[in-house]
Amino acid sequence: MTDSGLLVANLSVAYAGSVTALRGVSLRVPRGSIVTVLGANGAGKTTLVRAVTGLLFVHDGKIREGTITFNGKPIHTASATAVVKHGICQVPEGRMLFPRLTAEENLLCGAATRRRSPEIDLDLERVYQLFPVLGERRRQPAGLLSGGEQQMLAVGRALMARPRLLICDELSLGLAPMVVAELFRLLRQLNETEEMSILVIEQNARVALENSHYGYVLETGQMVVEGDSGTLRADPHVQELYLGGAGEAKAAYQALVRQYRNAIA
Amino acid sequence: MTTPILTASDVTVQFGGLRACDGVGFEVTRGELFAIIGPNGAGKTSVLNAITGIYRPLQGASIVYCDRQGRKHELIGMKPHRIVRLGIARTFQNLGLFPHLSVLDNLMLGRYIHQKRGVLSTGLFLPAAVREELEQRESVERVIELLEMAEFRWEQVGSLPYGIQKRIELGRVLTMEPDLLLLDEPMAGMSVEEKRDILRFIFEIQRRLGVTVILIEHDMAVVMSVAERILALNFGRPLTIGTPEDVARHPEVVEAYLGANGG
Amino acid sequence: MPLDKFLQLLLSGISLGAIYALVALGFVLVFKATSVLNFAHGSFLMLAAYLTSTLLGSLGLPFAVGLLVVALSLAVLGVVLHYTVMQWMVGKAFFSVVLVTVGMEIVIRAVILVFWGPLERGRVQGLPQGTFSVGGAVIPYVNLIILAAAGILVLAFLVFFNRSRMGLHMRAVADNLEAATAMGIDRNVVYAGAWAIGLLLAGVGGVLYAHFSPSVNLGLGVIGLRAFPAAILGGIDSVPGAIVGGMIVALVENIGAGYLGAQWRDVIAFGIMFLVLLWRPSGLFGTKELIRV
Amino acid sequence: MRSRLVTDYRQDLAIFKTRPQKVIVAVVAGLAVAFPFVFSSDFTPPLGFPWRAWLTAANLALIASIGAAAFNLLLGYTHQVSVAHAAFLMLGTMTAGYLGSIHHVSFWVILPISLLVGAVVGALVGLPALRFRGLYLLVATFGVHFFFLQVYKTFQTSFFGFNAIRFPAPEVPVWLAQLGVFTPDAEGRVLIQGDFRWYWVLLPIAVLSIAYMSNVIRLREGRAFRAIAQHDVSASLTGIDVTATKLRAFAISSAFVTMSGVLGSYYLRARGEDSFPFEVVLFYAIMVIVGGFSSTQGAVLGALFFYFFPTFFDWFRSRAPVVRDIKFLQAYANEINLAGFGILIIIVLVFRPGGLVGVWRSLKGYWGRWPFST
Repeated sequence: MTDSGLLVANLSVAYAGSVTALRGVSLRVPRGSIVTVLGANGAGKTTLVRAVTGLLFVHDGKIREGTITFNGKPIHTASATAVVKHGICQVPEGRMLFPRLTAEENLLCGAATRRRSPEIDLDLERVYQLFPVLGERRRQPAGLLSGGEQQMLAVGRALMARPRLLICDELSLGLAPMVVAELFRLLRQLNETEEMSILVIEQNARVALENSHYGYVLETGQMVVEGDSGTLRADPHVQELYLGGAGEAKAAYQALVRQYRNAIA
Repeated sequence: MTTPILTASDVTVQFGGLRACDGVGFEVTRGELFAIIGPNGAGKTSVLNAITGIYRPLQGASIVYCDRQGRKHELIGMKPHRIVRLGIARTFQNLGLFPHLSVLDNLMLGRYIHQKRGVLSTGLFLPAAVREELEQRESVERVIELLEMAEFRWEQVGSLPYGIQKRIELGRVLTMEPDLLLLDEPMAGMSVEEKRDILRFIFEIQRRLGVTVILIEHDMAVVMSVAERILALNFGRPLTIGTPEDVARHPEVVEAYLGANGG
Repeated sequence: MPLDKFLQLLLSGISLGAIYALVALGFVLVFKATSVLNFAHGSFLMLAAYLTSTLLGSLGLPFAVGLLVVALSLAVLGVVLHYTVMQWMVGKAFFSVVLVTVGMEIVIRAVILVFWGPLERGRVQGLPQGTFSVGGAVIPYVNLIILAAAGILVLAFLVFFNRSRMGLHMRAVADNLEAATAMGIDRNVVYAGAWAIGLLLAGVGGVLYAHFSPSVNLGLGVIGLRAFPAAILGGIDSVPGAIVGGMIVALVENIGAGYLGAQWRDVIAFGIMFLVLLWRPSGLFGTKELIRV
Repeated sequence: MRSRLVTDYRQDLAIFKTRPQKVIVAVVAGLAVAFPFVFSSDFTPPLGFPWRAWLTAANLALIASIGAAAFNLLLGYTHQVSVAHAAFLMLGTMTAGYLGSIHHVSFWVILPISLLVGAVVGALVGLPALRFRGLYLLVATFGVHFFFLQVYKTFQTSFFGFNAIRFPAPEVPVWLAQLGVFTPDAEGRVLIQGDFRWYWVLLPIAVLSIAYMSNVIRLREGRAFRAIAQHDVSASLTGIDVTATKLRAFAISSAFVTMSGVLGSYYLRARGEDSFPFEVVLFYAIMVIVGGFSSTQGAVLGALFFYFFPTFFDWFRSRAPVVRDIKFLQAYANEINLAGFGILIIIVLVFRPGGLVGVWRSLKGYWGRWPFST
């Protein structure tokens, strides 16, 4: 039971002013696996991340129901600091770097909860090995790095916490396809060599499913589908997240257009 | 034929070293539904911000708007509130509503440009000010009815669900009675059913007011079905302009959307 | 002769500037790390000055010991204030938070009245007195020591802020609170630390000012508010801005008041700030878009 | 109340819409009329409880409520943090001093003039100041305060020497005096003197001023004020000229503060440079916040609280049984009053961020749900 990974059970979250963002969401990230949660803008993906990492309070959100446990220990009441100490760290949506701190200082902030030790310096070197470009630009303010470099920095910063579960929120956002592919290759490598569990929250369904073992689809605050990544790719809900969407929806929109075009004409 | 309602050429917006949009140009015909697509960060919203005067494009850019009387206005260098008064209204990606005001107040603000009474007559509660307020209130109530929002009239906007807020924002641009409507992802995060409601609403406005619509939208199914012409952007640069069929076949567009697949 | 006067004003202005820089630095630090505009900052300086007048003036403690005691007491006061009062104000409307510090200012003023009474107290003479002259200007030794002490403390602060782990966490919180929280940085610890150091700097400023000013009185609270124009002129979220701003305000004010008359001090200090703001609306070194009030 | 059937939108424009509201207004109006009669009587309450002092406090509160409402218009609705408040009180005093004390212009003429002067100067000050945002505006207006203070000192010494400016008691206008309600003095004039008469001057002025401001806030311009405060980009995209609107708010606010400065000068009869310490603006801020942010009733409640609480606290400290025997409290009377006030502010802000209006609303909510409340 101690190695059961992340378990989210029947989670409901609401923000101040009674807007319900998640309704009865359940999810499992077994140890050593890559799991993805797909969904469009506003489906509740980031709320899920905030709930797991203890950051809901920043946005006046509250867990109304349900539990979150990590390796058997409940974490839904834990502070953000405690969650990081439990071994969960995130690459937040929009990267959320410290733009005025240098790249290296950003990385050191990732190790904020760890005790001071020479190991931190070793980990710093390891990040520079993974992302040589960060090593070159370690003295530059993070705000001046390019989009891709910033995303690498965000990943590196999370790795500095030595997480057992890494949560990546919208890793692919605004990045060139090449960079996205490179980042995901790295995540898979970390997963294989270090048995790091990874939760990938994505809008880009294609990339996410190619690089994960298991997937969920979140739609307006509820899980609508789950399954092996391979099988999910054929699912109509997932198809809708692809270019062009599912045939059904498109046909419905087109019918609407015809109806009104005729009315105007 | 008629002159285009909006002609943009060589619009470049720069922040520090980053070019949010780079040499974008297009024409929008009166009455048309024009769509702008592109991946996140492609510069779609920057184009709208340049049109509405929030961003100042670099030298050489030109955005000419032709109003209902046929007069032409260069929008670059004009203050946003002046541009709005020419008959251009827009919605925001992350909602441009005033969350602590009631639904009614938000919609009444849409009538702001159509009201004339200043602080003197409203403060003294002069009959003229009261009459004007009542007239505008009636026209707002018609929109409330159209959007089926009578029950929320007095609620604070911020306490309502996201989908309703999106609808209120559309309601507000409707009360403004614009000629050119800029919609920034009005359907983000919605289910197919809700998207159809919004589309129905857009068509309804077009039919009633004959407005021209520029739509930014992520959902390809929507864009490919409803847009008459599409401008595709990527990394701030224009890829192509054309009918949905042309754009869908354009190799660079396919690459921008499917590129990650290739690895 | 006019040149002598100018030199005199310039040199005493530099010592004053060192104190202003110190005070502005504490003010900016609290603002940067906790987003609180501390209206009571000046009264903390005043409190420190009164403590100095008792410890060094009446009790005759050596300068170094007195400085240490006053600075540490204020640092402790900062931590206590955070956990008893300010902690509850986190995330509240900006102006409510400002007014809580106004409430603190009123209480401190009352406390000073109770313990020290309304009469002003003389200049504290805990440092070697006497003067020397440079090019016609007469400089008290005290001014030199003040300059040195303030300079050392500013340097120590810069090292702490830029090199230490706590300093790093403070800068992280100031830069992006949500991200800092996501990385597991406990904001309460950072806030308490910022209050402690902010008040410590105000405290040292108070000790030094008690040696500089002709008297210790209830007007010092307003003098302490010089942190405002100094910090704003530099850019309210900028550490180097606070230092440069403190220097500029002190110099312009001291020289201006020397020629125009002391009653113009306030007008000059805020006037120079106003002019700088018209030229650069977010100060010399400030970030463009700052918090919305 | 929410689901009330709207038959005529005119009903929605009324300030007091529902029956309970109307009842409350009637009660408050009744109390306001009875108040001066009761508290100018010779009744002596036991335990040295203050009696006539309440009328003085009420008059001061009426003057302050205009200033507080004006402050609230700017801070609470437009979210422009200006601390040049005391500066405009000084402007009022200077206007009254120059016109009234030197040129003997009637008090009743000075009042509208002061509104105009306040609006014009407010706009002039606002013009450069509104380039700054948030904190920078706050501290820039801080500078305005010190500038006005210097101007005031110069004004006072050049026209009045080193003494405070003294103001004559205003007269009741001739046509009103002839109504026969008043008994004229030996010279055939009716002077406005004493708390009882002043109350009847201040009450209508305060009511009208506050009604004007709340009308502005409720209707077109006020919506624009509130819109700017929440989302200025979006506001400009609904056609609101953000700068002009801010300036308008600044001018209105300054106008009424200036007028309340005139009222204060005439009521208190003498004003000197130490009548305008910087704390004055903080006191107004306290009224607004303690009363309840973004609420005109709040500003009024805050002003009442600000003058009534010290009256009560002073009694409590010096005359209340048991407490009056504590030597320390008597030895440091003013200091304790000050500290008590400071602590109260902190407590209110920490525990009741909604202010007095918030307390009132939650009480109302409680009774509104009765008997289902828990």
